[in-house]
This record gives sequence, structure tokens and C-alpha cells, in this order.
Amino acid sequence: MQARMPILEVEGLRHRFADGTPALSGIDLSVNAGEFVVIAGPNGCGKTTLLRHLNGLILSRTGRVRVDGVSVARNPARARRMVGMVFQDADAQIVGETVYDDVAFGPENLRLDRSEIHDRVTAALAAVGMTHLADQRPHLLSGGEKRRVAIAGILAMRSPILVLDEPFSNLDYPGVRDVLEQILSLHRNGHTLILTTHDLEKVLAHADRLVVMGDGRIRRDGPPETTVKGIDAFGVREPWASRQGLPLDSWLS
Amino acid sequence: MQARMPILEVEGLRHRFADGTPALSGIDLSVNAGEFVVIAGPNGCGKTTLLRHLNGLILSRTGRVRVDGVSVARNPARARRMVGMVFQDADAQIVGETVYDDVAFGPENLRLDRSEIHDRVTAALAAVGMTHLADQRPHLLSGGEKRRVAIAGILAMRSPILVLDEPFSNLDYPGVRDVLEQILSLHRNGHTLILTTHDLEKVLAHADRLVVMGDGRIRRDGPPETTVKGIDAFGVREPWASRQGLPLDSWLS
Amino acid sequence: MTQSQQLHLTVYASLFAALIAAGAYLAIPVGPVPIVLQNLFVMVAGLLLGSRWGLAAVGVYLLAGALGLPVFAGGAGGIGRILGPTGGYLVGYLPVVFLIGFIAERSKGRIPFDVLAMICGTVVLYACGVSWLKVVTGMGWSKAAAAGMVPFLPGDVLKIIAAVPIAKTLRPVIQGKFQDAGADAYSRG
Amino acid sequence: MAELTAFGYRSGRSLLHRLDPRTKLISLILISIGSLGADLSGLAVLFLLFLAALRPIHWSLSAVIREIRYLLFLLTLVFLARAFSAAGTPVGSVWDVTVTREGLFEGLLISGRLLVVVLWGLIFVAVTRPAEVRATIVWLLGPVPLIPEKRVATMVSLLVRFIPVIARQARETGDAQRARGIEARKNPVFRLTAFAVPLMRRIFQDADQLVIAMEARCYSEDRTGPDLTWHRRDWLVLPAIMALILLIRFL
Ligand SMILES: Nc1ncnc2c1ncn2[C@@H]1O[C@H](COP(=O)(O)OP(=O)(O)OP(=O)(O)O)[C@@H](O)[C@H]1O
Ligand SMILES: Nc1ncnc2c1ncn2[C@@H]1O[C@H](COP(=O)(O)OP(=O)(O)OP(=O)(O)O)[C@@H](O)[C@H]1O
Ligand SMILES: O=C(O)CCCC[C@@H]1SC[C@@H]2NC(=O)N[C@@H]21
Ligand SMILES: [Mg+2]
Ligand SMILES: [Mg+2]
Repeated sequence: MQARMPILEVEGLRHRFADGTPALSGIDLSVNAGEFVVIAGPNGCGKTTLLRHLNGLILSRTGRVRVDGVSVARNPARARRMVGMVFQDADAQIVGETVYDDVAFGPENLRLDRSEIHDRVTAALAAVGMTHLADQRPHLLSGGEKRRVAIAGILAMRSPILVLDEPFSNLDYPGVRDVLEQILSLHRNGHTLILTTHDLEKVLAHADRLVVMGDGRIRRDGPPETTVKGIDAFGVREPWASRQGLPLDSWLS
Repeated sequence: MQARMPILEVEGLRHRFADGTPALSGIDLSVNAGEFVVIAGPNGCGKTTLLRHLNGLILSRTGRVRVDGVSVARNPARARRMVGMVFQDADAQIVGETVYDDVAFGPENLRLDRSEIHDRVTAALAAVGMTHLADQRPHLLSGGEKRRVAIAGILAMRSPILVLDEPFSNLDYPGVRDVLEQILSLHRNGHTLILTTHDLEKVLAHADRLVVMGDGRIRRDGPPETTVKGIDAFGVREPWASRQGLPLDSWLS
Repeated sequence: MTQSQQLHLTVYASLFAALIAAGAYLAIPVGPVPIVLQNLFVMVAGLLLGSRWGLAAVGVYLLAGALGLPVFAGGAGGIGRILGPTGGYLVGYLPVVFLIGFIAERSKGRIPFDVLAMICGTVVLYACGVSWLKVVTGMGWSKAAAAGMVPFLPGDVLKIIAAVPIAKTLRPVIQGKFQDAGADAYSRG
Repeated sequence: MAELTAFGYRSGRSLLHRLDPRTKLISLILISIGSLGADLSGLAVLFLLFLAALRPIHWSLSAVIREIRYLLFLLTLVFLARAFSAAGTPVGSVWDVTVTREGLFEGLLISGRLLVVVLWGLIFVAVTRPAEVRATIVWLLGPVPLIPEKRVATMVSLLVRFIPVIARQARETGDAQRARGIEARKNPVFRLTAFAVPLMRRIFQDADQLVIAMEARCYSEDRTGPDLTWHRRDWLVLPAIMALILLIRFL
């Protein structure tokens, strides 16, 4: 019954950048296995910085981050295997010169043997419906396709936890629906999901939980329907339906 | 009564990129002085390519583009003075080492004298509420702030026509509202505005006209309320209010 | 050096290799040797990456070209290009970047030394480039110099002038990665 | 920068495609050595073989010529330089410079040798996947001391990965500056710095993003290397090539 134990634990996390910018000032957050958490908040409130602590891309002295029980600071390598991350800028995360090579990058770093890598890559590409583009050069893909490749790259590493930083930015309507369907099928398969966005409209209807950040702190945390009420005050737009007192509706329906 | 004469005329415009990608296949569009036109359409439908024709960044052999009466191909320099462009990627537009220098870049290229340049820059910075950051290094600003600097840089050139390519991408709610207010006040002052976006929600209520593109063609063109109906079919999300048969509502109210 | 800093340098060196290739792509033919921006990026690589990693950048560039990637002036690579008329410049980039890096490492970003380093580098570059051009084409020294050096000197002066502000703006960006981040972070922020 | 971004690989199932990349690389090296010492007849043989190789990989000579048009220009200049500068029996003169038979012969030989090497280089990339090229690099540099072959291989693929990014950002920066009237400025130093400085800063920000993305995907120096296996066809092709080269050199 693991679905109830916390797989991610953040306690009293603070972070100040080298130039003195205080990005996080005391974050406490605990995410259960299989949960789908949406994090919202104004520009510069610390979302990306928080996410980068989850797999040890940034380590801070004050505060603790644990990925199912093990401190990230103690074992960043493990944290990076457990926590797959899709970045805000789809282009910046392309590593390989073909889609296949790009997806294979992670498994190669895990030192798996070739056949295992091949199986994982083909499976991952199939999962995001990109098999036919395996030999394509990634930078020629559309925004939506690039995001799918990024997700495949994570799937190939078999990370149980997925972190997506603004996965919808610059995507058109079909692109958003594509990525959204991807995300939901991952959720159904038991992945733990953490997603940041400025447009709650696009995803909130499917989330288990909404976390609102502001000035490097967590302002609100709870079930979407209730937490989203009057969220405008925190620099996030409350979805139209919710404004009208209606239930949140999905972009997929 | 210039508000009725077309200030922008595009006729039979086609464009194919060097690598053979057909980006525009026959565009006819005419915009009146003082109009506020929103252009929507899926990724890769040619929005940016069309905009880049308006000030001669791209010149195509087939088709004509005229900025109040004068062919862009004949006099690109003039077209660039007349048509100010805010790019999709705010970072791409940063040219100066400080916010002030960045905004001054355009006027300096216009060969204005120092005092004139100074007046324009201070006015532009005030207009976007960035006076206090005049000496900041632009690449350190937040996404919203960068966007405003980009707009200020165009204001300082006093172009009567403003073209904004996805000005809301990656902006938080307050950021969207700020930029939106900027845009509307420009509109009130008689600027002609052309804006592309994937999220009609954010701006359509204020537009005079909606143009829908697909596969390098114009699919629909007309008053927002009517044109937006059933727009999902063109790969653009119809705003929630409109779905409910309600009048479009503003993000500012 | 931490693993992260190692990776930063690896990526930066690859980036410079790519910049050198991009600088070669826009080639203006003026006789057997074209005008390119290639050598500008070679010089900047030396100034910013230092001798060792500068060498790595140029080495990777040449390797990619030798394997046939179209990274040399006007596209089309291959060992044939390295043995071709402009091969002297290509191979010469190795000592050039090393020399510039060597001087820059010791001059702590003082502009006069940067300029000096680039002038020395350019001298070495033409020593290699022109003599090989002479061998391949069988021209005399004067002809070889006329075809392989004289037309480029104004452009190269321009590049050296441009390299100074580029190095000035990017040094903090790069060296920021290599002094221990203060405040709360004890890894790169 | 389409040409630049193209790795030049043309997918297919021809024998050349199926050969082990190491076989292809060794053959390429042998051919290069061979042609550099070859006389005109030898070059002719290698050139005819090249033409023969084009068919199975569905490549037209005209397309190849387009690919190397710039090189052809260079080689013509080399040819002329030789033709006019070498001493020997005159066959005619343009203005007051005399063209000698030896000159023509030498010019043809030298430019011909370079041409053949480049042409076979094109074939090599055309029939070898990027990943295989990387694999060959690892294999090639493996024995070389002091060189971390896997890192070098990664760097080569990063180079390929960076070029389209540089191209795009250069275009965007250029557009943004033209949109704000940079063309009114004539001073080349100003133009070059005003363009290069912000562009380089942006490209480096992108590089930092890439570093973070690589770390997030567990980048490590010792990654799973590519695995290559020799087949029977390799043991048939290699000796054949060697024999050919020997013939060319010594007959
Ligand atoms: N490398 C850095 N050095 C210094 N300050 C930084 C750095 N990265 C981010 N910051 C600052 O830290 C704060 C938090 O940044 P962060 O990117 O986490 O915000 P965010 O919530 O992701 O914003 P957005 O919604 O725009 O993505 C901001 O004030 C930002 O300017
Ligand atoms: N420099 C280029 N070279 C080749 N093809 C290009 C280039 N720029 C754009 N394209 C292609 O031209 C088509 C139109 O591109 P464009 O950027 O105008 O679309 P868009 O409507 O702006 O898309 P988005 O909504 O993602 O911004 C796309 O298929 C794109 O891949
Ligand atoms: O074929 C190549 O890629 C090498 C071209 C070398 C051109 C040399 S570099 C120094 C000098 N300055 C130029 O602008 N071009 C020549
Ligand atoms: Mg962020
Ligand atoms: Mg666009």
C-alpha cells in the first residue's frame, strides 16, 4: 500500500543564490507516491529553484530534501535516477543528434548494456508515440514533439517521479492536449507527478493537489477545488469555471 | 479620418524557406490604422513568418507587402521605422548592457541627437514602469520585466504600428495584466496593433478583429465574438466564456 | 575540480568547436583562402577556456572535420580538406589556441595582454597557413603571402578588436562557475 | 545553416550502410593514403569506384557537386596556380604568363588527389549513422593515451547539437537588431560587437541550461560505450580495399 507513504519530503528548505537573491525561504512539502501535484505561483517565486532541489541539481545547507527516505544531499546520483525532470525550455534539454540518441542518453549514463538500452528506448518512444521519428534530428521537431522526446528521455530512465516545469509553454491547443494525455497516462501507471504552470486552466481539473507559492514560501496547499478559490490574490489566475462557481473542466473533454 | 485607410496591406504573399519548408502559401490581409488585430493559429502555421514580412526581415518574391502605401521591398528601412516588433523570445531582443542602453539602441540607430534620445528613453521606461531599473543588466531581469523592456525599446522608436509575437508566453497573471494594460493604452493612443497568441482568453475581449491561420493560409477573419465560435477545429482553444455562450470577458476586470 | 565544473568545461569546449564551425560556414571567397570568422572564435576560445580546454575545443573541431562533417569553410569536410590549401590554418589553430590560452591564463584578464596574445596567435597562424599554402599550390613566398595573408589583415584586426569586449562580457559568466558559490549554495546555483 | 546541421547521413540498407563503421573508417583512411600517392590512372580508378558507390545509396552526382561546389572552386584555383607557376615545356600562354605541360599535369594531379579524398569522406558520412561515427571515434581514440575517448565522442555529438542552436539564435538576434534599425550603422567594429556580444551571452546561457539538463539525466564520464561487431562482409571488404590500394600505389 505504498500509495500512502511520502516519496518526496522537503523540510525547512532555504536557498539564496550566489548573487544574494533569496529564492527559497523555508519550504515544507511532502508528496505521496502516485500523487499528481500542481505547483503555481508568480514569476520568480521559486518554483524552478524548488524543483531543482528535488534531484540535487541545487543543494542547500539549510533544510532537508529526501527522496523516498534517502537524503538527496547524501546521494544525488540516486535522486537523479528517481526524479526525472522535464525543463521549461524544450530546446535547452536536447542532448543527442537524433531522437533515438537523445532518449538513449540517460540509460547510457546508467551504464545499462546495449540491448537493455535499446529495449527501453523503443518502449519509451512507443509510449509517447514517437517511434516513427526515431531517426529525426530533434531540433527539427515541433514544440509539442520536443516535449514528448523530453518525456521519453525520462521514461527510458524508469524514474518513478516525474517533474515537469511549465510543460505547456508555447504549445498550441493540440500540443497541450497531447502532452496532457501523456502526463495523465503516466499518472495512471502510478508515476508520481509534480508540474508547475501559470495556466491552471490547462491541467488543474486532473490534479490531486494544488500548491501555491509566493516569495519562496508555500502560501497554500490542498485539494484543487477549494485551494484555487480566490487564488488571484497570489498572482495566479483562477480558472474561468471556478470563477463561475462551476466544477473545474478538462481540456481533454 | 485616417482611422479607415489601410496602413498595412498584404497581397498574395507566399514564402518557402531555404530548406523547402512552405511557411506561407497565399496570404491576403489588410489592416486599418488604429486597428487591434489578434492572429491565432497552431504551432508552425506561419504566424511569426508573416509578422517578419511586415517590416522586411524576410522579403519574398511572390506577393506584395505595403506599409501605408509604400512597398516594404522597396524601402525596408522605412518599414522598420513604421513597424515596431516585439519578438516571441524576449531574450533574443536584448542588445544593451543596461536597460537604459537597450531602450536607447533603436533611437541611436535613428541618428537622433542625445537629448532627444534621452527624452524618448525616459518616456518609454516610464510608460512601462521600469524607470527604477534603468541601470539594471537586462539579462538578469524576470521574464515579465524583460518583456516590458522589449516593449519600451519599441516605444522609444515611436513606431505607429506595433507587432507583438506571443507577448504573454511564460508570464504570470500580474505580468499578463501589466503587458495587457500597456498594449491597451498604446491602442488608445492610436497605435495600430497586431498580436499573436495561443491563449485567446488573455486578450481577445479587447481586440477589434480576430484572424485565424492554418498551414500558411488565413482560415478565418472577422470580429472576435463571431469568428471565435468553433475555433477549436483550427487548433486554437475557444475561450471558456465563449464556449458557454457568454460574452468574452477581460482579464483586467 | 568538481564533476559539475568538469561537465561545464566539456560543454563550453564543444560549444566553441561549434562556434568555430559556424564561423567557417559564412566564408567569403577571395582566392584560394576565404574570409571567415573561424579564427575569431579560435582566439576567443583561447582567451576564455585557456590553453588546455582551448586545445580540446579546436581538437574536437578538427576531428569532426576530419571525419567528414561539413565544418570547414564553405562546408564539406574530410581529411582532404586538412591536407588541402587551407589545411595549414586549420592545423595551425592548435598551436594558436594553445599560445593564446597560455598567455591569457597568466594575464588575469588584463586587456593589453589579451590583445598581445591574439597578435602572437595571428602571427603563428599565418606562419602555418601561408607556408602550407605555398607547399600545396607551389606558389612563391610573395604570391603565397599575397593570397594567404594580405587580404585578411584588416579583417583580422577587426576580429581582434571585437574579441576584447566578447571576452570581457563572457569571462565572469564562465569564471563564475569556477569560484565556489557563496551564500546558501554549495553547488552551482 | 541547413548544410551545416546535416550530419550528411542518408538512411538506407545498402552494403555500405551495413558495413561495420570501423571497416568504413579504415577503408577511408586507406583510400586517402592511396590517393595521396596515386598517379592519374590510380585516381581515375578511385573516382570510378566513387561513382559506382553513389548508385546504391541513391545519390546523384549533381547533388554531390552541389555539396562540394565551394571545394571545387578552391581546387580550380589550386590547379591554375600550379598550371601557371611550374616550370617546363610551354603549351601556350595567357597574357604573358605561360602554361606548361608539367604545370597542367601537376595541377590536375594535386587537385585530383584532394578531390578524391573529400569525395570518399562524403560517402563515409553518408552511409554512417551519427551514433556509429561516435562509436568509431571511441574505438579510434581508445588506444591513444591521455585522451578520454568517450568524452571526446560526446563532445563531437554536442558540436553537432549546438550548430542549429547557434544558427537559430544568430538569426533571431540579427532580426531583432535589424528590426531596430542597426543597418543604419556602418561602423563594422560596432556592428560586429553589437551582434556578437549579446549573441554569445545568450548562447552561453543556453549551454548552462544544457549542462543542467545533462546532469539531471545522470551524466557520467564512463557511460555505456557503443558496441560494434565485425561481420563476415567486413573481413571480405577490408582485404579487397587493401589490395586495391597496393595496386594503385605500386602499379
Ligand atoms: N542562477 C541564478 N542566479 C541568481 N538568481 C537567480 C538564478 N536563478 C533564479 N534566480 C532568481 O531566483 C528567484 C526564483 O527564480 P525561479 O526561476 O525559481 O522562479 P520561478 O518561480 O521558476 O519563475 P518563473 O515562473 O518565471 O519560471 C527569481 O528572483 C530569480 O530572479
Ligand atoms: N528559419 C527557418 N528555416 C526553415 N523552416 C522554418 C524556419 N523558420 C520557421 N520554419 C518553419 O516554417 C513554418 C512556420 O514557422 P512559424 O515560426 O512562422 O510558425 P508559428 O506560427 O510562428 O509557430 P509558433 O506558434 O510555434 O510560433 C514551421 O513549419 C517552421 O518549422
Ligand atoms: O578551410 C578552412 O576552413 C580554413 C580557412 C582559413 C581562413 C584563414 S583563417 C586566417 C585568415 N583570416 C581569414 O579571415 N581567413 C584566413
Ligand atoms: Mg521557472
Ligand atoms: Mg511563432
